[in-house]
Amino acid sequence: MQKVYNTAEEALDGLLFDGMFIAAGGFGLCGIPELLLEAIKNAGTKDLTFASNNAGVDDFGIGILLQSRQVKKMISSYVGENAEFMRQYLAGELELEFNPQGTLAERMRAAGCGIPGFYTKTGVGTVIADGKEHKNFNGETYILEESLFADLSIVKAWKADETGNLIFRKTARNFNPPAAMCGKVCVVEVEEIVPTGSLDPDLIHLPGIYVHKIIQGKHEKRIEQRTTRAAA
Amino acid sequence: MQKVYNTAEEALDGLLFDGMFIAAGGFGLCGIPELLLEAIKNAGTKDLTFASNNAGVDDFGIGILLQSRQVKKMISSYVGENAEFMRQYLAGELELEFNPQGTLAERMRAAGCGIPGFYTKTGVGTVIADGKEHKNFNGETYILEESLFADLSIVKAWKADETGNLIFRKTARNFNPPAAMCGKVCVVEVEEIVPTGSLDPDLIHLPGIYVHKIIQGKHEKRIEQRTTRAAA
Amino acid sequence: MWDRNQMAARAAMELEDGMYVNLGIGIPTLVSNYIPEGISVTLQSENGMLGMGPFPFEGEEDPDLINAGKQTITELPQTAYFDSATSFGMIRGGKIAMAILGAMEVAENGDLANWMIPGKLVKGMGGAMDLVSGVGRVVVVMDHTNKHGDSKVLKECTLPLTGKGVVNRIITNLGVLDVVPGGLEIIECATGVSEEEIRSATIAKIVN
Amino acid sequence: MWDRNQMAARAAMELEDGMYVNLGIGIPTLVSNYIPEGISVTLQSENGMLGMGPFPFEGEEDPDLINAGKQTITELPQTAYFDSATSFGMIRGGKIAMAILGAMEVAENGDLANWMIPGKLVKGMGGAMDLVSGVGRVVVVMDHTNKHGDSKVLKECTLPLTGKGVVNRIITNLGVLDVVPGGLEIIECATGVSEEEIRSATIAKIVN
Repeated sequence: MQKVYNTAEEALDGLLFDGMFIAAGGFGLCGIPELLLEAIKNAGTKDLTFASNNAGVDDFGIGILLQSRQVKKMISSYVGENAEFMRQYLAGELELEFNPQGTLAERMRAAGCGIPGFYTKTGVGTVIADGKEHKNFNGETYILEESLFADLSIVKAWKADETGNLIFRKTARNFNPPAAMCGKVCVVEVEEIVPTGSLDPDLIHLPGIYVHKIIQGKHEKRIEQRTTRAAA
Repeated sequence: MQKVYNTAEEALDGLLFDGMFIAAGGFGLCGIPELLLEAIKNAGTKDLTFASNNAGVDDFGIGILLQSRQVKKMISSYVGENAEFMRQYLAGELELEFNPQGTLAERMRAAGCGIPGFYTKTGVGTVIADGKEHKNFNGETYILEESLFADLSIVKAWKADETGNLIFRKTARNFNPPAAMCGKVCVVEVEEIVPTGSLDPDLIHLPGIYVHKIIQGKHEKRIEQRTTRAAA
Repeated sequence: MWDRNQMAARAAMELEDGMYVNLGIGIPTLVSNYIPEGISVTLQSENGMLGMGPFPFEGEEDPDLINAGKQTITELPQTAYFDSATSFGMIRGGKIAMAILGAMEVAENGDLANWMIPGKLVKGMGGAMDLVSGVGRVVVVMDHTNKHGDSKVLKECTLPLTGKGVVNRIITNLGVLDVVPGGLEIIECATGVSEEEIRSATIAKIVN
Repeated sequence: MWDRNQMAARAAMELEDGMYVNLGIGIPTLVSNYIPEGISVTLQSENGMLGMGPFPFEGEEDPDLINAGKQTITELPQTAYFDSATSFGMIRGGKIAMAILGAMEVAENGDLANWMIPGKLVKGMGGAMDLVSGVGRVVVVMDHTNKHGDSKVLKECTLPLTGKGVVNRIITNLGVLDVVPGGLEIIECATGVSEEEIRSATIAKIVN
């Protein structure tokens, strides 16, 4: 069973359709599946719904799909870095569902774990709770959040072996594991594919069972806020 | 803030009380907190409720606390390896709440993650579903399972650094991370405490935030079913 | 009539290349001896492992490396370890394509009983309830009748259920039956067994 | 009156040895410059890191290592990385002892608004709602009044809430107030500020 593909285009072949729901890993521009996003732009797939913590910036990440008007709806916790997003949203051209960041991550993880709904205190008493079932546990009020089942997961990892076992690097891990879990199919881009057997079985971040297709490619890995301290 | 203690007795000092609820890691005899269980036996704490996948064997693991009649109730998925357990249970001396194994693990993880309840398909249409809330999601029936909030977590890991970052080894990981998450206080026994900074930050299985006290000790690590194949 | 190994060999024909599979204790464990050539499957052990290898050679047993039956095992190049919450997350989430497991009783509607005999056997369901309700396909491998000669393929289960309407296929010493709308369908007869013999050993309704 | 750095220094006095703390963007970030001697705290960055270190030296920025404000940072010997579901699991589960964060408005019942100005600011709540409802103790650090001189310490918030009844302590340029039954209690006045000045800059009910 071959999971390794040569290009993002090949890996996505047959998986894309208009109106589909895609879950994407990444936080800001860190750990985003930049090659797969580029390929989706080139494929021209329309009316996409994205579950992704952020919407990229104007010319990188999901931002490139906003520019090309391929996105119908975003499910995100924070979209403040994207002027084009704001313009389309305020013009009523884009739907937006804000999720608290932890609720978004857990809705993805829960879908991958066969849990269709869970209770959380996050958002109780705020607009986030509007219309949601409220329930009392041990004297406190919680709201029901439903899971996010995606058609496709697109994920960026550091290394993969040929069976899809994944290793992430530092804070580029972020939403990638939960996003990988919640899709019917999961396509992963990595910086390096290593031979099966060269990763320590104790140190796999995400087992290959969650991964259906893998590509290796060159990543720009753009930095959004370059912040430094003075030399000592 | 010192997390390292010299002995299991010292680490547990002040944490034990009659009638308390303890979550324990381990699967069968693999990865069980054997030193902490021994110390609880020596402390003589009574009327304990244990959430633990198994109940050990007659003279090892939680079995030693059954022998000494310190256990009031077990929340487990499988207790078939323990004759004394069976005797006490059939004699009505011991309460038993069977949980499907995955439900047990998720109830622990959920408690540690601030989720008081979640829905699962596991057990629908069986005795496990009796008296539990049923709910329909996307045309399928699920039951509500509530989380397990323990007074104390006892856990076995392979290595810890001095801040409590933990590494487990092979299938001895099992219930230890979810058990660690669900207690008000978590005490961990390891085979080796290494200096802070000697573990790769990308490869920590359980961050030190979950760990309050650590001891290093010598482990028997008994094998329950020694199974081998003929030499080639 | 098939023996234990022939049943396991027949069950192994259910496997497809690239599948992630969970094998139960007993005859299902033998399935791994009959994986067809050219087919690569990854075995999950629900105590926290994908890529379960064979038993170790004597002297190489590792107390930290056991399967869900608590037996010492080995790892493979593609092995990955994880905790129990993650393990059952992938089971519940349908990431495991198939479970092959034993049973005490199966009913014509796919009900399965394999964990408890009231008043007699109180061991617990372990991971069986999670597996049968979570994985993509459930294949039961068992003797068609119990030691008293009574059918284990019933109209309704008499024992407490492990799962309701969860079984897809039943492989017994007499043959192969599928759970279909309205009852069971005979798919295949074991060597030297007639359809009539399967029918007479089966209480469940057979639709073909 | 305290400036930004003095507010941060005052907020740093809330820290206790061994605490796991989450610092928000803005003045709260400065708190890490004033951690009292002899006190060791571990900073969580909710994008998946415990043990957040200082900004990198020029040329040592790593695109894979950022904080929740998307700034490049560094790691420490005790650092551990994890995914977002785990990160918010520990936040929601109360494992983080304290969050120190900014606010647009705080009400006398502990309500907090810091994520949205309808029709004007549509950026999102990020992790703020999870933090304020999950962590052990919420300390708000903000100017007592907005740029028009209007109090930000109100009877009721006018903006959409981030959390209901979640704030424990408010540290402003004028002083320190606690949320207590019935309203706010003045705990401390900033250098050169009188209780009277705090009262007149506060719309919320002050109980002492």
